[in-house]
Amino acid sequence: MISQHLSYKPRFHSSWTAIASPPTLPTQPDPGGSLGFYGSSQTRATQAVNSMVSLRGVSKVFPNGSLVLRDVDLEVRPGEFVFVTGVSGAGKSTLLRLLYGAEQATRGTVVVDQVCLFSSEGRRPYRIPPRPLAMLRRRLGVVFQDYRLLANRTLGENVAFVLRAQGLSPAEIRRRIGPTLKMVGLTEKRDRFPHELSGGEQQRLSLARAIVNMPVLLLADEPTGNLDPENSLLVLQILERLNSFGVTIIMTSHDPYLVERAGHRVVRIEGGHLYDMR
Amino acid sequence: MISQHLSYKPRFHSSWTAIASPPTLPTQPDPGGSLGFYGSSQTRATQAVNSMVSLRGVSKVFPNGSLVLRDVDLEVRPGEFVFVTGVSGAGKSTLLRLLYGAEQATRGTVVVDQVCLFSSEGRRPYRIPPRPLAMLRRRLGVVFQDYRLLANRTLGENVAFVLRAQGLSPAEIRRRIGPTLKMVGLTEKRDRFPHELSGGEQQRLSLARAIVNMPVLLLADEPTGNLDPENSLLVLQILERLNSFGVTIIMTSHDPYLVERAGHRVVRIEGGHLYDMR
Amino acid sequence: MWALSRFFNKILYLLQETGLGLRRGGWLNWAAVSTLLVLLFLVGISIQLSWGVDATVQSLGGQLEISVYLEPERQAVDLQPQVTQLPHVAEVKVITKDQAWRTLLLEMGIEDEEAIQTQLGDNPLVDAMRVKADSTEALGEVAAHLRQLEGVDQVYYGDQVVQQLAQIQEMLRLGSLGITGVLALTAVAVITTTIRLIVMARRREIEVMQLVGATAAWIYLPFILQGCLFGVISALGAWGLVLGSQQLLQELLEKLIAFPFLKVIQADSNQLEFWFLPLMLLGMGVFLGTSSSLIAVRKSTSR
Amino acid sequence: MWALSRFFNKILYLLQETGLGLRRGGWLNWAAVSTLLVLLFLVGISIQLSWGVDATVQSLGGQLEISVYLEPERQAVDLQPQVTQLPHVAEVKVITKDQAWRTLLLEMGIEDEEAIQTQLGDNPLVDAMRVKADSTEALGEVAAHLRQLEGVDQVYYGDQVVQQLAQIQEMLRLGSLGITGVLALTAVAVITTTIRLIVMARRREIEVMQLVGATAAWIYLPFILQGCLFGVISALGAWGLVLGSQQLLQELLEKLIAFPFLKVIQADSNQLEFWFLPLMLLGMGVFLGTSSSLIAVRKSTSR
Ligand SMILES: Nc1ncnc2c1ncn2[C@@H]1O[C@H](COP(=O)(O)OP(=O)(O)OP(=O)(O)O)[C@@H](O)[C@H]1O
Ligand SMILES: Nc1ncnc2c1ncn2[C@@H]1O[C@H](COP(=O)(O)OP(=O)(O)OP(=O)(O)O)[C@@H](O)[C@H]1O
Ligand SMILES: [Mg+2]
Ligand SMILES: [Mg+2]
Repeated sequence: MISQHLSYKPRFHSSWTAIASPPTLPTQPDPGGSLGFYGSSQTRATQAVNSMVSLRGVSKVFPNGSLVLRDVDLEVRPGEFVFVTGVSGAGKSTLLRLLYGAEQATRGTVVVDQVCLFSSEGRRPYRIPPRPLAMLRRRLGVVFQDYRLLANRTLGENVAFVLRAQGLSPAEIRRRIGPTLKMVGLTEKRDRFPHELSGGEQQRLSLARAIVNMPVLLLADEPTGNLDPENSLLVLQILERLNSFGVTIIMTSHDPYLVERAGHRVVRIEGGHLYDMR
Repeated sequence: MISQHLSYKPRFHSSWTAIASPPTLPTQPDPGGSLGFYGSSQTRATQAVNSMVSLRGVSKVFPNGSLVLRDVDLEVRPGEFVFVTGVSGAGKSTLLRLLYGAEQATRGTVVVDQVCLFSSEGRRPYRIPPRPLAMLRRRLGVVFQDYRLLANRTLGENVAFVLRAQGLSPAEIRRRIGPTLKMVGLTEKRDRFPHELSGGEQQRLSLARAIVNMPVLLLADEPTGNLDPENSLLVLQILERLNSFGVTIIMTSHDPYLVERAGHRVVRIEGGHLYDMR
Repeated sequence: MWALSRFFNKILYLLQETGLGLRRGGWLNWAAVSTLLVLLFLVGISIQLSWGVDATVQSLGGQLEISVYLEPERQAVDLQPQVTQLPHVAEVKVITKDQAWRTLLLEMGIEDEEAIQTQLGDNPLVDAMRVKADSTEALGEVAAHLRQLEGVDQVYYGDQVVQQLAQIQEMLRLGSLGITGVLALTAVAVITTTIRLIVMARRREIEVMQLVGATAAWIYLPFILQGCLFGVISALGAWGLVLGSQQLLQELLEKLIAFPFLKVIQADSNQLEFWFLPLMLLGMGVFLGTSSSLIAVRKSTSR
Repeated sequence: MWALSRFFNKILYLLQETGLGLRRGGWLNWAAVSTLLVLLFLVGISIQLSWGVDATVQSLGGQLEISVYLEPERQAVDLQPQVTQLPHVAEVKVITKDQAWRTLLLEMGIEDEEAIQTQLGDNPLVDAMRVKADSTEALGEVAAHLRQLEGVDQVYYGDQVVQQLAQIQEMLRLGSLGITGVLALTAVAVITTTIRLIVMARRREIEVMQLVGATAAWIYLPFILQGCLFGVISALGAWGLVLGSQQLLQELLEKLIAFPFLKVIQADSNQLEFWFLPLMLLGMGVFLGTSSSLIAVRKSTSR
C-alpha cells in the first residue's frame, strides 16, 4: 500500500531555487575559481546529488545567550538512517529545528534537499523566504517532540490536514489516510479527538501525520519517548521500512537499547559539538 | 535542605472530611454491624492508618464507550513506592487521573489519603465537592505526562505557583524554590520561559513543581519519557530519596530497565485488569 | 484538466475550512456577528433617524413664512410675478390691506358688518405678501432678495422660534454625523479585536499549518472569508432590526403624540431609496468584516 | 498573627496576580478597555446631549406663552392674583385693552398722538394676559385651568410650531433613551465576550491551577479585579473624552450658528451636577466590568 507512493527519485527540479538564487554552499572551494558567487552552480549540482542534508560550520546561539551548537558540520546522504543522541538539553531538537526552518542558524550554511535555508556567507546573511520554505516543508515529514496535534480536529482530520494543505482531492486524501492510521495502530480511533488519546497514541498519531505525504526526508524528534518497548520497536520498524523505500531518516532518541539494536549511523551532540559515533 | 520540610507525620486531621461526611469505604464489612452508614467511623480510622490509596472494584468507561479499567482493586500503604506498567493505551494515566480527581470512576470506591473521591455505594454515587478536592490536591504532587507547564510564566513562577495557590508568604516561597530547582538541575534557567527549554528540561520542571510543596503522595506519569538514561536515573534517585522521607510514590514507566533496576513494587495493567507483578 | 481539478479542490478546501472554522468556532462567531450586528443596527437607525428628522424639520420649516410689507399705495398683485421668480421661493400669497383690515377687525371681535364698512375707509394698513421658501436654510437668502425689490417697505421673517428651529436641525445633523462616525470606528476596533482573538485562539493550529508547509494565503483566506461572512450576516440581521424597530417607533410615536411624523418611515420597496439603506449596510458590513480580518491576520503573519 | 500574615499574603497574591494578568495580557487588555471606553463615551455623550437638548427645548418652550382674552368689561388686574396661583404658572403679564390698542395702532403706522387719542375711545379690544408656563408640557394643563376661570373668554396657546416643538422634544427624549439602552446592552455583550476570551486564552493556566489545588475564588478573583479595573480606567478615559468633545462641540456650535446653546456645556465644577456624570460613568464602568467578568468566569467554572 505504502510502496505505491514510494518510487523514489532524487529531485533536481526546484524552479524557484533558481529564481531565488540563494548563495549556495560557499564553504566549498570554488573549482572554477574565477566564476565568483553566482558561478558556483556546478558545485551545487554535484553537491546536491550526494547530500540530502548538509550543515557547514553551523552555530546556534539563542537570544538569551545560550550557545547550543558550535561550528557543527553534518552531511546526510539520501537514503541514510541517522540517529542523533545526546543528554537532555544537548541540542538535538535544536538541530532538527534548523533543518525544517523553525529556528534560524546564527552562523554557517544549512542546505536541505538542495534548498538553502540559511547562509551567513555573502555580504549579508541569506534567509529562505516564506514561500520556498513552505514548498520545502511539503517534502519533509516531522514528528515533533511535543506532538503538536490540532486539539479541535479528529485523528483523521489531523492526518488529512497535511495533504489538504497541498490541495489534494478529498478522494485521494481518504484513500491515503486509512493505511497510514493502520500502520500506527490507530484505525479504530479515527474519529476521536487528540485529548481522548493516551500519550503514546498521540505520539503515534504525530508519526502518522509525518509520513502520510511520503516525505523525502523524515525528521523524528524522540518518536518513542512515551511508548513501551514493543511499540517503540514497532515504530522503529515502520521507520526502517520507509527507509528501505529510500526515505532519508533523521531520528533522535534517548533509548540506548533501541539505538544499539537498530545498528544505523549514530551522531552524538555533546558540549555543542557533533561527534560521529558509528 | 529538603529534609527540613520532611518530618513525615501521617495525617489524621481533615476537619472538613468530617463535615462533608462522604460515604466511607462501605465495601469493608462494618464490624459494629448496627451502627449503619455514619457509624462506620471507626472502620475508617483503622483503614486510614494503613492505606494511602485504596481502590475497590473500580471500573472506568469513557463516554465514547471505551472500557479502560474493569473492577480494579489497589491498596497502597503510606511510604510505598509503586511502579505502574502496561503497554501504550493500557490505562496507566487514567488510573492516576482517578487518584487526583481529573477523571471520575464509573463504578467502585476511590479513597486517597483518607478522603473519599468517589463511591458508587449508597443510594446514589458520591462525588467529592470542589473545595475538598482542592484541599486534597494540595497534599498531592502530580507530574503530568504532558507536563502542563504555564507557557507565560517563567520556570521560577511555574514552581512558585503551587505554593502561592496555598497562600504561603513570598519569602517562604523564595526560600523553597532554589533547592527544588537545584535538585532537578535547572537552577540557571530559572528566569526562562517553558518554550525555551528542551523536552527533557520541561519534564524535570514538571517534577520540580510536583515536589516543591512536599506532598504526602506523589503521582508521576512517565516522568522519564523524554530523558536520557543518566537523567532518568537521577530522577529515580530523587524520587527514591523522597520515598525514604516517607512520601508515597506511584509512578508509571515504559522503561523496563528502570523498573527492573529500582526493585520496588510493580503493578501491571493489561486488558483493563490490574496484576501485581512484584 | 489536472490544473482545473486542483483549482476546484482548492476552492472546496477553502469553503470546507471556512465552514469548519464556523462550526468549531462556536460562540466566538456569535460574539463577532452580534457585535457587528449591534453596531450596524445603530448606524442604520441613526441614519434613518437623521433622515427622518431632516425630513420633519424640512416640512416644519416649509410652514414658516416671510412677511413682506409694501410701501403705502403699492399693490401687492403687481409685485407677485416678480417675487415668484426669485430663487428658492415656493409659494407667494397676497394679502391686500382690505383683507388684512377685515381680518383684524373680525379678530378683535367687531362682527358688525356696518361697523366694518365704516372702519374700512380709515384703513391704516398696507398691502402685504406671505412668501414661503423651499427650505428653512433658504429663508435668509429669499428675505435678502425681497428687501432689494422696489416698493418693498419691510421684510419680516422668522422670530426666535424659527432661528432656534434651524439651529436645532443643525445640531441634530452634526450629532448624528458624529455618532455615526464614532460608531464606525468602534465597529472596526471591535471586529478587528474579535477576529484577532479568533486567530489567536487558533494560533497553535496556524503554527502547525505553517510547519507542515501551508502557504500564508492558504492559511488566512478562510479567516478572511469568515470575516466577510460575518459582515453579510450582520448586515442582513441589522436591516431586519432596523425595519422592525422602525415599525415599533412609528407605532409608539403615533400613540404618544397626536401628530404622526410620517417622515420617520419610508417603507416603499418600489422606490430606489428603500434599497439604499440595506445596500449600504451590506457594503459596510462586508467592508468592515473583510478589512478587519485582513488587519487581524496581517498582524499575525510571520513564519 | 499567623492568620493575619496569611490574609496579608493572600491580598498580596491577588494584587500581584491581577498585575501579572494585566502585564502578560498585552493587547487583550487594550481590547477590553478600548471597547468599554468607547461605549461609556457614547453613553456619556448621549446623556450630555439629551440633557443639553432638554435644557434647550425647555428654554425655548419657556418663551411660549398662553394668551388669555377676558370677557368685555373685565379687568385683567383683578384676575392676575388668581392666575398666578395656578400650578405650573411661571409668569403672568397683564395687557390692558388700552395698551393693546395703542400698540396695535402704532404697529399699523399711525404715529399721530392725536389720532391715537381719538381712536382710543372706539377701542374694540378686551383686556388680555400673557401667561408663561414653567415647561412646554405644562402648557396644555395651564390652558385648561385658565379656561375654567370666571371672566375668561378665550384662551389661545401654541400654534402648530409649539405643538411640533413639544413633539420633537418627546422624540429626542425617546431616541436618546433608546440609544442609551442599546449601548448599555452592547457594552455588556462586548465586555463579557472580551473577558470570556481572556479567560479562554488562559484556560490551560486555569486548568493547571485547579489541578494543583487552587480554589475557585483564588483562581477567579484576579479576573474579577481585572474586570473592575477595566471599568475604572474606561470610565476615567470616557469622562476625559466627554469633557474634550464637549469643548469641541461647543466651539463648533458657536462658530456654525450665531446663537450659543449654552445649555450644551455645564462645566461648573462647584456644582453637584458636574460630578454626576463622572460618578455615573464610574459606577457604570465598574458595574459592567465586574459583572461581565463574573458572567464570563461563571461560565467556565467547573472542575
Ligand atoms: N527558544 C529558546 N531560547 C533559549 N534557549 C533555548 C531555546 N530552545 C532551547 N533552548 C536551550 O537550548 C538547549 C538545547 O535544547 P534542545 O531542545 O535542542 O535540547 P534536546 O537535546 O532536544 O533535549 P531533550 O532531549 O531534553 O529534548 C537547552 O539547554 C535549552 O534550554
Ligand atoms: N477522554 C477520553 N475519552 C475517551 N477515551 C479516552 C480518553 N482518555 C483516554 N482514553 C482512552 O483510554 C485508553 C487508556 O488511556 P491512558 O491515557 O490511560 O493510557 P496510558 O496507559 O497512559 O498510555 P500511554 O502509555 O500511551 O500514556 C486509551 O485507549 C485512550 O484512547
Ligand atoms: Mg528535544
Ligand atoms: Mg499515559
